[in-house]
Amino acid sequence: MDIVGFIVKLFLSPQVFAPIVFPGLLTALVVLLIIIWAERKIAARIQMRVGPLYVTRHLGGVLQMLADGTRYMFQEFIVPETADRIPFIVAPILALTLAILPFAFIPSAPGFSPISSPLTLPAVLAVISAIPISVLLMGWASNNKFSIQGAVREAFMSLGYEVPLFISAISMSILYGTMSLEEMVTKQFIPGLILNPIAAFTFLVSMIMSAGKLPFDIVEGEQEIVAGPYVEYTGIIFGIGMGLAYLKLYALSLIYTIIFLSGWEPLPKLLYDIYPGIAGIFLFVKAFLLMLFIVFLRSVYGRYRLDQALKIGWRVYFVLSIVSLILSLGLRVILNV
Amino acid sequence: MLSMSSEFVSSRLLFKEGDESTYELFIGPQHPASGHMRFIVRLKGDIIVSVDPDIGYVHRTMEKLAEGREAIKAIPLLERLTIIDSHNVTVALVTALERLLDAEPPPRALYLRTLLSEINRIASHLYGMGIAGIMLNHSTMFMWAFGDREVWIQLAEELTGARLTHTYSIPGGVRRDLPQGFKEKFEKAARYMEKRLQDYMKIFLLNPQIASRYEGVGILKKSEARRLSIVGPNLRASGVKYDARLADDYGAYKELEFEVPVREEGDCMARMLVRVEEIKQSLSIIRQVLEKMPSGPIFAEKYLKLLPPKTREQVLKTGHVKLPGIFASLKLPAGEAVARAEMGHGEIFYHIVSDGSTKPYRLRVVTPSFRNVVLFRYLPPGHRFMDFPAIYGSLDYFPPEADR
Amino acid sequence: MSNSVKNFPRHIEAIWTGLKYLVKPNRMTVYYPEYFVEPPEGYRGLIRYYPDKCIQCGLCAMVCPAGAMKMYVKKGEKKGRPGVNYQRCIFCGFCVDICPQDALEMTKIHDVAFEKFEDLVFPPEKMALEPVSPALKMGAKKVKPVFDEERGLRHESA
Amino acid sequence: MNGEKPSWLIEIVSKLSELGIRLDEAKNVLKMEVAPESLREAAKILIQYGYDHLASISGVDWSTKGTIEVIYFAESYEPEKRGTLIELKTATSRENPKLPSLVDLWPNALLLERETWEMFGVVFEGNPDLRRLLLPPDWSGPPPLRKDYRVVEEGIYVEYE
Repeated sequence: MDIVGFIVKLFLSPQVFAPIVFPGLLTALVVLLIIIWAERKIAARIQMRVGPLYVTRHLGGVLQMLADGTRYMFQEFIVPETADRIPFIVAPILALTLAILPFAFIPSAPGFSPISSPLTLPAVLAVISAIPISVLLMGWASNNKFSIQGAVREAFMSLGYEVPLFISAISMSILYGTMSLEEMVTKQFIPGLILNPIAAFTFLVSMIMSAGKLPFDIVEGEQEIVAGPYVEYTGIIFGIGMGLAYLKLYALSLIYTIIFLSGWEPLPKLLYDIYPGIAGIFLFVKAFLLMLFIVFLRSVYGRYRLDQALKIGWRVYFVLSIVSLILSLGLRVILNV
Repeated sequence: MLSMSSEFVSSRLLFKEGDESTYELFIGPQHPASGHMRFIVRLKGDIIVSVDPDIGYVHRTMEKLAEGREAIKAIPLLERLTIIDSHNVTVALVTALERLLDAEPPPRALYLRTLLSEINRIASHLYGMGIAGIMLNHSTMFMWAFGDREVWIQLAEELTGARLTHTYSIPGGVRRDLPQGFKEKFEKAARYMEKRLQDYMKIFLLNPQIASRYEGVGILKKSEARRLSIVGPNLRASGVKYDARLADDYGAYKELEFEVPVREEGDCMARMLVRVEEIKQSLSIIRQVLEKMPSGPIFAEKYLKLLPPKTREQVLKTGHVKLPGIFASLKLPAGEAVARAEMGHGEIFYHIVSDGSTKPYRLRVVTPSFRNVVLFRYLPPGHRFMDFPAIYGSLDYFPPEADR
Repeated sequence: MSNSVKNFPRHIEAIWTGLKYLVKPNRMTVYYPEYFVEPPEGYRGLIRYYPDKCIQCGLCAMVCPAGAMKMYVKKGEKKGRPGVNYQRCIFCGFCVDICPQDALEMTKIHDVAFEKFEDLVFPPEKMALEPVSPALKMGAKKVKPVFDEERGLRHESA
Repeated sequence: MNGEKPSWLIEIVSKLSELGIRLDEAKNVLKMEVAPESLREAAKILIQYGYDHLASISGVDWSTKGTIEVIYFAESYEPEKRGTLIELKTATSRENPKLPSLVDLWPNALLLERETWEMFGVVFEGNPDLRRLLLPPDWSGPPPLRKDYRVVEEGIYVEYE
């Protein structure tokens, strides 16, 4: 087989195509641009104004984010003297890799998952829960009062939402009897949302907390601590810092769709026969709609106080996730699905 | 009547150094809310130990400038103390000048002054609620408040010809008469505002997330509010029923019925609700003013007779007042005058001393935000660090007005 | 736990209000360079000077609070003519109101811009010309704000 | 003030005139000339009658007479007393003006005294916090609101070609 055929087969294989092209890196970047634009456009529509307009005027300023991205690209990347040089540069790159890693586990069609192992769910959640550590490192390395305050807040917040996130995901895997994302979808004859709504609600709220979207936008509280851990960053690294939250949100909404909204369920047969990689269209559409709703919340809510968010995380959603655990255990026993 | 021991008050007022376990953090001077001021906040963990407001970044030495200019030039100068509530600032200054010059404005001018004062009060409260919203990162409240404020600025523009810096009152009366069709325009704007206030409540003040940030935060007890001479909605939210419109007689407030909204809790939510209530009161005041508006001249006879007969006819016909020549160098009789007015942020106080020349010898102005600054020292200690923006937003503080 | 159950309907109400305005937006802003908002009658914009009516009395320069209106005196002449310095002018309209001959008048043009700082100083000759708004010169459509119960301020073509 | 005087005002007037303070009545402002020594007693009496805070402390620099006059305006929020302001006028020399501080009686005098110190140079003994308030920290000039601090004046005539 000649080299070209080998490369094409390699490129089309699930291990490469899924993480790089379809639900993975390229679509993530495109979704990143579209979602930020959608967030600003939705907020503008509600707030009696126009929103981004002047880049590609007739499309309503869709490529505004591309313009912002190139602007970040050309801005000078300044490393402050007092900053701790190596971790200052490494931390955002570490954060970016950790934010992209989940796409290595997310399947996009039956039999088309990059790493097909029975434990993809805990692996994904473990990778996502590693991101706050790199944000902490960013805050600490910038050696600036505001960024340390931001980093401490990130540490507190990650304790607040990790546990409910994990327990509600685990309770669903108990219900389905499997830890692999791929099998979860095949096992969902009715969407997980209807089977265990408490787990769905808990996972949704802790997903908002983990992505740092309003009303839990506490880490970058720009009214008190300017931009939290990202305050010293300029140029493309600042762009990465800003995009990090949206990448995390995209990964989590993909997982949410797989666990609760029965993933790619109405599978388009003919697409699947041509090439399974692009069959996960409905998975992407559902995840995108979910992101639109989360991003819409920005124009409805303000920001919770740090201790209120932690109190909500521990007192309300931790308890709710335990209840959802018991519910799925009960369902499992009754239905022995 | 020293109901509360003064060392408790002064102990909270003084700026404590604190040992090395306290963490010092600066908020501002480029504060992301309304204007430039800096807070040196000392924290122990997440709890605020003490706050030192460092004001003066937009100090324009208004009192010294007013001493160097003729009396009428002080009006556009002092109007820029609070640009969002400019007529309430100048109405007190003009009342003080009129007490010195003993020129009595005709009743229609008093009604017109009250009309513009209330329009400015609504615009100022909307500005304050917008800033309070963005301090909690609730950008919708910010955009809605500033968008709806545009309606009232447009109404003021139709009446006076300028959006914010109206310079509408002059010693002896006002400069423009009511334009045609003003009443219908106001009626539409008022109904729109009443509908919008319900949306504000649903998305902002009754929103459980915002309520949890405001309720029980920054409680100011009644006695402390009086002792620290707090003014405006912050005072009325702590249970003290005081309003400068009742204390001093300026404008047409004597002939109108309006009640002063008062709440007892004294926390941030009470302050915001008092402002919403005051907007409703202002709407009803304007309705009464537009109904009971007497006809007649809008400029005092004492100065109208100085105009040549032809311009006098033109003024009475077009309703656009022309100033007599002596206004360029108006001689203030020797003496002192004191005046108070109720602005959106609270009570403003003027004390003018004149020695008979055209320039006031000393013009003293104490603005409501200057009297509320002490609250930044007094309220935050003991709260969490993230309560500070909530307290700052609810006090409706305006740095250019405090720094003068 | 208890009050978060009580708050749930209020959360829904807040989100519903947001959705209501997402579906039926009420845009208040105007596309400025394409549309020009026509100010109302008696708007205090740039100042227009009529040299023939002026009796060179200097009252406007004396009353100007910002010291923007100065009397420009030519060599050899005794009385000067008023010229305005828009770096300082605050558009209070005192000069127009005090002029006994109505030689000064305020136009409705307000959106002018200058390349150099010195262009802001208008000697009498320059002040006598009719100011022109760049947006209108570029063919912006005139729009008039109309008060409206539903949308507060609606802009209709004037 | 519509003829008959309310009872509390008569009491205040009688109490304060025992202290040897000259009083007169302007339109709803009770004016008083007070010597610096009896300032604190007058303040205590006023506080007892509900005048529990200051509306303003304003200095006036009479450079010709060589004195700086400091005028205190006491205000009350009670419904029947809010119409009358009480003005306490004290005078100190221009060279080294000194006055007793009233912070412990009227707490809100803290910032007002600080501002008067900065603008006029009047030292309030006992004020624990006399620092820069409005002027820039590196301000070295004389107190600006004094008459000897001149502000540049401008004429209205300008030559041109």
